[in-house]
Amino acid sequence: MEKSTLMSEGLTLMVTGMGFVFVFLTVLVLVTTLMSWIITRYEKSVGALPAEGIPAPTAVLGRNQSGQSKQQSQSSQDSTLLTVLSSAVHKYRKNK
Amino acid sequence: MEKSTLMSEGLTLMVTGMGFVFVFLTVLVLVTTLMSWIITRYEKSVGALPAEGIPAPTAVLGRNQSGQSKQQSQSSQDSTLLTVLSSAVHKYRKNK
Amino acid sequence: MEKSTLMSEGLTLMVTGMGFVFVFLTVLVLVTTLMSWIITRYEKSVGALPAEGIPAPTAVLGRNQSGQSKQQSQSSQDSTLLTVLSSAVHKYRKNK
Amino acid sequence: MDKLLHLWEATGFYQMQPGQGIMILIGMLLLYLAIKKNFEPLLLVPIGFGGVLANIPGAGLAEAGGILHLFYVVGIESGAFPLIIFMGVGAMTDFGPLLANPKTLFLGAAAQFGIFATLMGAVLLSTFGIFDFSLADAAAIGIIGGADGPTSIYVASKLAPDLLGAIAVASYSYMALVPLIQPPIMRALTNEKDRKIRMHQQRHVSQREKIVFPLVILILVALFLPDAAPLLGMFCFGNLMKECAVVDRLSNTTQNSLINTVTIFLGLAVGSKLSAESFLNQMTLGILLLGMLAFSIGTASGVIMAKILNKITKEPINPLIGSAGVSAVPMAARVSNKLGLEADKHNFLLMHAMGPNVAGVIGSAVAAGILINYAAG
Amino acid sequence: MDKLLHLWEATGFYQMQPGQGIMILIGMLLLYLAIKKNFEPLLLVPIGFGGVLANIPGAGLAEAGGILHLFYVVGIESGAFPLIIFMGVGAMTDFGPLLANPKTLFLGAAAQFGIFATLMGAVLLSTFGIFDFSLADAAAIGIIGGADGPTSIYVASKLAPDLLGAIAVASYSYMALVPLIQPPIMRALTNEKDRKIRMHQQRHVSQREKIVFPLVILILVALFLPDAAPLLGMFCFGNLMKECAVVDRLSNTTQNSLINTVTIFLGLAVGSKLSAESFLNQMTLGILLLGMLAFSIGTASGVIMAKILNKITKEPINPLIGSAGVSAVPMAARVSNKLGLEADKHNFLLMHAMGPNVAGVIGSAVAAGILINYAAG
Amino acid sequence: MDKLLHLWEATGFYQMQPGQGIMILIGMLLLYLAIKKNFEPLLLVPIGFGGVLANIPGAGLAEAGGILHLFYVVGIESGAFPLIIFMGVGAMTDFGPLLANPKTLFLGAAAQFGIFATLMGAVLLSTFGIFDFSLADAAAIGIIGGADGPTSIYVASKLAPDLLGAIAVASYSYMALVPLIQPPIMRALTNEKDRKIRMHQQRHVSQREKIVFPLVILILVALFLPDAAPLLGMFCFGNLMKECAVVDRLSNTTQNSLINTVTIFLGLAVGSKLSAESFLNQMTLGILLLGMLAFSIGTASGVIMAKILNKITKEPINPLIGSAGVSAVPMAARVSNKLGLEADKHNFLLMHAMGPNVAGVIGSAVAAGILINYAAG
Ligand code: NA
Ligand code: NA
Ligand code: NA
Repeated sequence: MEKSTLMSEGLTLMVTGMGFVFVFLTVLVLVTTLMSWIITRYEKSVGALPAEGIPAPTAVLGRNQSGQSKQQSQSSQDSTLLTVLSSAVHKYRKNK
Repeated sequence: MEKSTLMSEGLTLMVTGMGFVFVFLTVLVLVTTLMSWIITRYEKSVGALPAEGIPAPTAVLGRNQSGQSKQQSQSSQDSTLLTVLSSAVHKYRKNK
Repeated sequence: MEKSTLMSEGLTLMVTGMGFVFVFLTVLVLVTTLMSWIITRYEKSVGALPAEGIPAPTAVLGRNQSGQSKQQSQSSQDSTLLTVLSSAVHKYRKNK
Repeated sequence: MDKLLHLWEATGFYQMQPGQGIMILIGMLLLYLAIKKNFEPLLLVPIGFGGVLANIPGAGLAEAGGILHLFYVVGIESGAFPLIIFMGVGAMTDFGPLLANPKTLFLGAAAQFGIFATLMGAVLLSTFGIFDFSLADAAAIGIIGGADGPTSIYVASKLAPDLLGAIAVASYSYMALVPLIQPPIMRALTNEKDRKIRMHQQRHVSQREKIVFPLVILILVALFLPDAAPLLGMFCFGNLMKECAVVDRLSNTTQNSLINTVTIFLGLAVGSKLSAESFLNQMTLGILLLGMLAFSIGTASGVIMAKILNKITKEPINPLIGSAGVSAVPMAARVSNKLGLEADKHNFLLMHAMGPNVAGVIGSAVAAGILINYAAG
Repeated sequence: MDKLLHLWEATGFYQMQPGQGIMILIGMLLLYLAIKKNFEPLLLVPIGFGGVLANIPGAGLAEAGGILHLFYVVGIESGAFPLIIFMGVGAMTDFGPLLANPKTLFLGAAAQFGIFATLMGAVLLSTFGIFDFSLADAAAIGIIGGADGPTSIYVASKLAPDLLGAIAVASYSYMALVPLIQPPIMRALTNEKDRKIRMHQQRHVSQREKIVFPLVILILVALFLPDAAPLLGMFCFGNLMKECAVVDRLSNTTQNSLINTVTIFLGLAVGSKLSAESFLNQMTLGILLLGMLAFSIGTASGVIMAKILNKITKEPINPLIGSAGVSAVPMAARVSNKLGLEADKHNFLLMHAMGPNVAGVIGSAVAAGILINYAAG
Repeated sequence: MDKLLHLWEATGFYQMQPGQGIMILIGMLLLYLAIKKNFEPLLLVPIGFGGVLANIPGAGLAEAGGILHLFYVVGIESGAFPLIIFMGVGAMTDFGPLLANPKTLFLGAAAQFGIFATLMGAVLLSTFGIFDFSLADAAAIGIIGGADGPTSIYVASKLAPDLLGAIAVASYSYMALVPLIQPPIMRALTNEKDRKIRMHQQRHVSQREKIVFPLVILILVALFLPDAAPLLGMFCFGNLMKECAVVDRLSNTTQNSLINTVTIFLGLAVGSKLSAESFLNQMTLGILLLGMLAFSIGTASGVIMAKILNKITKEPINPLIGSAGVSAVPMAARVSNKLGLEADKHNFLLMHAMGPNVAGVIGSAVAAGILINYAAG
């Protein structure tokens, strides 16, 4: 690449690049503001996220919560703890 | 593959497949019943699994339980906790 | 490889190998002793490792300790716990 | 100016094809179902997100050199991810209820009829020219009836990689729908009296039995069906690690960070198969219909087998636990329990239904072995 | 005797080249800075150690067949490691402060000027014949100004693999130096009154907004800049896993064992690029100088943009939070907070600075997409 | 009917060869020893299970395309798994007792004579035509005397991949048997007075020494024996991560989920080398015999060196700690402690024996480097 080409390429990249970053983030500001406005309105009628967002046991990974499995084992305790904690977080956020 | 071949192949696969599943699981029922019978008889004389099933420190991975290592560290606490828990589980099962 | 060559190769390897192990570990003994001597002298003037050895939050991985993140979540609790524990270990060692 | 044009041509606005747009919406729908409706979120969140990523125009994430394609080749084409997940599932499985009542294995066997009937259905649809499924395709579709995610993905990756996306999505979606799909079928096939049957309390199963059992399965697999060895071998390995109590370190890692890590990458890799070309066609419709059929037939077969067993054996068997034979652990067992409680509020079937539930996992892995042996052979 | 000679010729004493010795010392220096001075230890300990290992004469750890080379090929050349780290960073990021005040995204945009100005600087130095950087090299050097380790490594691996070692080292070193680099620039561009500006308390952001936001970014990336899809896609995926609350298992593993494991191997793999040939040359000097320039310009642009915004908008914005737009999460935000407290001991800016701080991560990932599209195209 | 025949021909009953049956029994024996007798269960459970899987007739799990073969190629052939394990072992090692008494490094050196004497033994057996071991085979067998699993596997994968299965099995089995193998030798070489020697209490070792020590080893490796750089480099890296205290996140993951995950796959991959052809031959018998010899000679050399040191140095050294120089951490040290307590119930040798114990790890890694340099060169 010739030196002058490199120079003009660099200049173009600087201008278009910086321009693009601003275009993208401006659009993101607009869309985010719109999103927040919609969600805030929506939540005025339905309330904040209900407790149903909490993970329920599933068919592939949630087995250790079921049946006669070692309820005493670290792993199931952890998972219970996690559920309790995330439930607490949710309730805390809801009440705030 | 011709349509008729596909049809007959499908039929064969259905019949042999389903048959095989039943054969396999029937054998499994028989062998499992036999196994449980043998083990139950055996345990009447020797008792249920003794505490020696508990993991002992080993030459590759068990080092953190030894020597001057950070006894206070999370990992060794965990491992101690695990040992204690699994020991408790074993005793619980034995006493049941 | 002829049998006699194999034999002489084996002998050479045994002698040079064992020799090398001793050379290496002898050098290690000397350098280690020197290192301990230097560090012990150095620490007489500056004291043992100060608390600044404790991990501080960093730009790539330490985010969960910052901002409005789920302070209640397992992971940040763990990391706080780790910091507290390793801080305790450090102080313990320092006071010893 | 050329370069500005180049930048414009690189945008999604310029490159987006209708199919990609639709697939992105489908990915978003999966995310909605997973997050809002709790449809198997552990798999459908990564699959849905991977599906969106795979269809970003011009990004090529699911094409050679793309990161999702890499995850697919490394983890699914090689067979490693589904097998590692299966090992983890083994390490989370308790065979206690099955060992207490080995006859429930027959329920797990019967429920696999869903797989083979659906295979036959797919073959029939092809014969009548409605779809164009090969025998391997039909087998891969049938396995949806196994109600077991990693088994479905493993079989599809061997027999019909092009259909893998649709098969995995159908498999996990229907597993999530088990509480809706099964009850009507179960009610239709049982009467009030059947549903009130109380089962005897299970005997205590010793730890030694639990340790030997995975080895028994392993030996039988070696003798009868080597083609099921990868799936059942890894499953039994995970279970042995859990039960033997001397490698708790390994078992705990398997049940936690290892299976979680692999689940993330498995999901993203499956998402890479949700490209417009391979998903937006008539076949996907067929797969969704046949998958539903498979679940329904499996449920019915399990219940009918339970009624037959109840006639044959002395010990009473509540037919409601038959439906749990499809696997979909532990939801199918919970459905059995729920319907039992509806009929008689003191009739707890959960532990009894766990037997056929895990039997269903073994049963569909055996079926998978047969299908791979026959259809790939 | 031949064999003894062979053994002697295999020692480091015999084989060591001066460059290797110097690189080993540089690796030790990095370890010293990481351990003693707390320079980004999570990365610089593995990078420094990897640098030493890579330069052990005759061991060939960084050459074909060597273990560090293997880590490099598997993890960095494929793009997998930086992307997985980015997913983990996403799972640790809280977009709350950004959502409470979306205007701070402009600060994250402005601070990226550091990237493009530095690129231009590198091009100028080449034009004047002082260095010999190609456009791709210049772009890879500029990204140091993004103040984001995995982004730098990802871009460098695509555009200038030979410079990767120096770029990664510069990137992490300057991030560690943020508390030294930024304050003088921030003080020079603001007056006492500016620094005392108090910002309004942030509104509460609902969980629903936090769940939808990563999907919004994803859609915009798909429409506007597919080349940023790998980085921002994985980032948003990690964040969605964290916020959606139904896959906490996966999110926890991502934030802990997964990101830790990948960090270790990423660091060692970067270290493999610290060979004498590719590090001990004039270019590294240029990279270090230009990297410092990038951080400084980015900081200044952020502060200036904050002053402009403060003029335009009704809500007061303290210009000190502009510098946080370079990212370097969370240190840049802490620097803003510290300077705010210096000016007025009740002026807590930390939460306000977290907005531009995470905006800077998005901004530099967007810039990375543009650079890869343009310079590799 | 053809297909039925095909299914029958696919069963293990039809395909099983006698060798495979025997190997399955051997795998089961390993599982029994691991689970019931606590023979190094963390490795022998995966190895034993992998050995069974590898010999399932017709399943081809250990052949090209099989999952165990994949684990072998990815993890062992590349050298990655043993090196990662070694990093984890480093992160679990405390050099404190060694630093308090560096002379114990000589015990770790002396015990390596077991390696070289066994190598010579293998060469002699070949010379007399009893076995047919090459020099590389002999070196790989000798390393069993290093009493260090990952080192054995690493060396065998470089020098004699065909013998890897037998070497790994011998290595871990004999490590498990250390409490049986060592005491008679230790008793034979010491008298009551020797065993009653009390050692001085160890000085306090500062954290700074512990941080610098792995770097010292690294530098010496770079200067003296680059061929030991992969093993000792990763070992020192793990140890530095643990001791430097600024990367506890990484160190904890290394010591837990990372080493556990790799251990599982390493074990399965080693199991893939337990095929009938490569295991059921005279060589395996030779390996088992020579491995036992290696452990015994190593133990004896350590004890004798301790007696010599005791004569030379002022500080008393109990010869019982010499046997710990073979490594087999921490069991060999416990054996020393036990025999010390037998002689004098107040003579606690555990901490003193930890010095030679970890010195043995360094010693055998050095020996491994020499063997690879010489025998592969
Ligand atoms: Na099933
Ligand atoms: Na940035
Ligand atoms: Na050793």
